Amino acid sequence: MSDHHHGHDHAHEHEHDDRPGAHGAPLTDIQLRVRALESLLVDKGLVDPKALDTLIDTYETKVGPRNGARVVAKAWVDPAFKQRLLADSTAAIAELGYIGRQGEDMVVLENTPKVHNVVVCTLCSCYPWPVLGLPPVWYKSGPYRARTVIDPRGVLREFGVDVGDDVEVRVWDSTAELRYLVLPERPQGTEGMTEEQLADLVTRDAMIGVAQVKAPRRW
Amino acid sequence: MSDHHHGHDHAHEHEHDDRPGAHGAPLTDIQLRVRALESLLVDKGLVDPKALDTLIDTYETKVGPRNGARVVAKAWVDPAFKQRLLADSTAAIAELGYIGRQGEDMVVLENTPKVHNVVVCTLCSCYPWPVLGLPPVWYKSGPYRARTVIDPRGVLREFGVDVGDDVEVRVWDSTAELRYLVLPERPQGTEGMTEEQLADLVTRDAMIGVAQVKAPRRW
Amino acid sequence: MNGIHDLGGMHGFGPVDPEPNEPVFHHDWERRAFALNLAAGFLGRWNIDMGRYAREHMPPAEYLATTYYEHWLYGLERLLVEKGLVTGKELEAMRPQGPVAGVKALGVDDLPKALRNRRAARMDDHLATPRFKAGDRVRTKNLNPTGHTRLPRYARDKVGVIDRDHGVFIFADAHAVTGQKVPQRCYSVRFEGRELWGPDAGPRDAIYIDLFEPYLEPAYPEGGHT
Amino acid sequence: MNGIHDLGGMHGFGPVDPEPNEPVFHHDWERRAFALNLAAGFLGRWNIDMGRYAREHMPPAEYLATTYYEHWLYGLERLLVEKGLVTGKELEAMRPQGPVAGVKALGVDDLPKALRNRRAARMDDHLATPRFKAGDRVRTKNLNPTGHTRLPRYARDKVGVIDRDHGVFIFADAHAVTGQKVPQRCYSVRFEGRELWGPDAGPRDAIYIDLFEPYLEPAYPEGGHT
Repeated sequence: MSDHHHGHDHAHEHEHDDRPGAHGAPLTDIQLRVRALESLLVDKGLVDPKALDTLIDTYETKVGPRNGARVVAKAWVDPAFKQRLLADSTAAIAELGYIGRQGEDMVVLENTPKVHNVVVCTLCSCYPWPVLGLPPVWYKSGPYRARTVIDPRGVLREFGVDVGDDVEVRVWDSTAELRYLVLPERPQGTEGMTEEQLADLVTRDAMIGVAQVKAPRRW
Repeated sequence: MSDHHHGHDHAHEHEHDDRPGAHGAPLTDIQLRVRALESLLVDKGLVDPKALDTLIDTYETKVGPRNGARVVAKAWVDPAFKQRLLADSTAAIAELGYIGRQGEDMVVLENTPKVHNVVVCTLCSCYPWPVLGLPPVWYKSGPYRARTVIDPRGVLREFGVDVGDDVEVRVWDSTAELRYLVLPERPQGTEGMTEEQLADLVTRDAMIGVAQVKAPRRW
Repeated sequence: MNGIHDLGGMHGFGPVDPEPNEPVFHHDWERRAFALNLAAGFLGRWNIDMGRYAREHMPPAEYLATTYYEHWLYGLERLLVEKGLVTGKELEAMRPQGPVAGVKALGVDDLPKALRNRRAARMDDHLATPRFKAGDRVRTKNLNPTGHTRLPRYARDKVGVIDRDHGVFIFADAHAVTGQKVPQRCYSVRFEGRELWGPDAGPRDAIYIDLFEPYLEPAYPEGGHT
Repeated sequence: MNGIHDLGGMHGFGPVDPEPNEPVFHHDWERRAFALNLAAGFLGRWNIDMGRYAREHMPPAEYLATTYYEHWLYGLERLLVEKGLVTGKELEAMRPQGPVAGVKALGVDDLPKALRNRRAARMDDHLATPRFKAGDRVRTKNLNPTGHTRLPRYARDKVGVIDRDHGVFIFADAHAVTGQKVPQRCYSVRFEGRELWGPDAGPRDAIYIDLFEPYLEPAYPEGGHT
C-alpha cells in the first residue's frame, strides 16, 4: 500500500554482517554515516577506538540477564538476602557485584499470587543495564511503550501470561532514574534445585514482568 | 542526518505533470498504484471515469475561496444579510447558491476589534468545501493541526498576524460536522468600494482566520 | 482510538509552512485519488465516519510520513476490502476477478444532486432532548475507546462552558463502527486555554470544540474543585 | 515537550513483536553508534537529560520510522554540534577542521571506573525536605512545557497516592535545559487504571509512575471531586 515501512521491520532482521568488507556487500547509508562519524570523532581526539571496542564488548558479552537471574535465584534460596533485596535493592544487588551505569538506583518488585508487576518506559526506554544488559527491540518499540500502561493485561496475554482477574497488575513506568527489576515467583516443584540451577530457569522476560518462570519439565 | 523525510517536503513540490506520458517521465509507485486502482474499480463497474473527471473539475475549477469571499463582501455591504448570516449561516450562504457536501451545516464567526477567530481540525482536516474549496496542504499538516490549539498566537505570528494582548483569540476545532467560516473585519479605507471589489480583497487565509484583510494600497 | 491522527497539542512538528500560490492538487494522482474516494463513497457501502476511522488505522509511522491524499488512498483501499466491494486478492493483483452484485456506479448525471446535498449528519431536533443549554458548565469524560471518537485527547476530563447547542446529529462514535444513526445533541463547548494547557497558556485564549452529549457530564459549580 | 516520544496510552501500533533469541545488536553500525554515544557522553559536555531531550527533537515522522539506535545517532549528532565539539560544517563534510580545546577522550583504562559509577542522578536527601509522604493523595499538575519533562501526557491532572519517597534526585526538567543540578524529591505515585483511562480500564490495574515533587500538588480528600 506504500513503501514507508521502515520502523518495525528492523526488529526481525537478524544480524547482518556489515563489518568492513563482509561478503563484499555494499554499505548502507546508516553504516556509512556511523563509520564517518566515528572517523571524525577519532580524528578530532574525542573518542578512542579501543575504548569503543571495550564498551561494545562489555555490553555485548559481559553484562546481561544472567546477572539478574543470579539475583533472583539468590533471593529464592536465601531469605535474608531477599529481605535485604526488597529493603535496599541497590545495596543487595551490589553484594553480587552488579553496579553502575543505568543501575545506580534499583528497585526490586516482588511478584506474589495476588500481585503481578511489569516494567515499561513510555518516554524513552530506560532499563536496568547492570542486571539485564541492553534492552531488546520489543521493549523499545512503539507497541510496548504505548500499550503497556493502557492495556497491560492485553500485552501480557500476547506474551502468553494470563493474569487472573483476582490478581492486581502493577505497571511501573520508569520515568525517572529508578530502575526496576521484577522478582518473579519461584515455580513449584523446584524445591531441590541449587541456586545455580534456579538461575538457569530465570529469563530476561520474567524479570521485566512479561513472563512467568516455569519449572523444567523433567525435573 | 537520515533519508526519512517524506512528509512535509511534499508541500513544496509544485505541480508535477504526471499525466500519462507527460515528458516521458517514469511513473512513481503512488502514480502506478492510483492508476491501477482506478482501472480496477472502473472494470468492476464501481466508478464511472467520466464522473471522476467531473468531480475533479468541480473541485479544481468551480468551487473555491472566491465563493466565501462573496459571502464576506456581501455581509460587509448588506447589514440585513450579515444579520441573517450570523443567525443562520447555512441558510444565508445558501442564498448565494453555496450549498452541499462538507458545508451542510455552516457557522460563521465574526472577527471584531476584541475577538479574533481561527479554525482548525486537529483530528483530520475538516474544511468548508462549498465556500473555500479544498483545503491547502498547510491546513492539513501536522504543525497546523498540532499547534493551533496549544499555541494559537504563535501560529498566527508565523502567518504575520500579531493579535494584541487585549484581543481574545478563539480557536474552533471542527471535531463534528459543523463547518466554520471566519468573517474578517472590513479594512478601513474601503468605504467606497463595491461588493465585487471588496470580494477581491478577501483571501482564503482570512476566512480560515490566519490572515487579516488589507485595504489595497492605492485605493 | 488514541491514534496518531489526534495531533492537537503536540510539540515538535516545526513551523507551519504555507506554500504561495498553492494549486488545488500537486499531482495528477492526487486528483484521481480524491475523485475515487468521493465516487466510491457514493456507492453507499460506508459513511463518512467509517471513512475517517479507516484512515485512523494507518500505521503511525506511515501516517506521519505520508500526505493527505495518501491517507485517503489507504482508507479507500481498506474500506473497499472491508465492505466487500473488492477482494484482498483483487487489490493485490489489481485485476478484477468478479462482479459485485447490487452496486451501480454513480454517473455524471447523478453527480449534481449528490454533491449539492443539504443534509448529511444532521437529524431532526426532536429526536433528542438537550441535557445542557448555553452557559452550563460541563466536564468532558475521560474516555479512551479503541473505537472511533471525536473527543480529542487534549480535551478529556476538562471543564468548559456550553457555548451553543448545534442541534441533533448522527453520533460519530457509533456511526463509524456499527453504521447506526444514533441521534445525539452536539454542542460547541468553550474551554479556557489554561484549563486545557495549564498556567503557561495565554490568559485570553479560548478553544471551542464541537462535542456530542455522551462526552459530557455536568460540572461542579465554579469555586468547587475543577 | 509534548513530543512523539511520549507514547504511553496510544492505540494503533499493533501487537508487541518479540524476536526469539534476539542478539544484543542487529548490525555492526548499532554497536558503533551505541559505543560512540557512551564515549562522547563521557566527555562531560552534556548530561543524560540533555541526551534524552536531544532525541526528543527528532522530527515525529522520522522518530517513528527509525529504530532506537538511529534515535541515539540523531541525538548524538545534535549534541556534538550544540555543545561545540563538532561544527555543523564538519558534520556535513565528515572531515575534521580543527581541534577542540580542553577535551580528552576517555581511554580504555578509564572505562571500568566510568562504567561502575555508583551515583548519577541521586543527590543528598537533606537537600530537599519532602512535601509528601507515603499514603498522601496527590494531583499531578497540568503542565505542557515546550522544554523537557518526565511527566507523561497520560498522567497529567490525575489523582494518585504516594507509594514511596525515593529520596532526592537531580530535577530532569531543569537539568536537560540549563544543566543545573536542582535537587527535588522523587516519588513513586500509584494511579488506579480507571483514574488514568476512565471506566473501561481494568478494575485491578494500577500504574506506578516516578514523579518529581514540582509535578505534584496535594489532592482533595477522597469523596471530594477528583
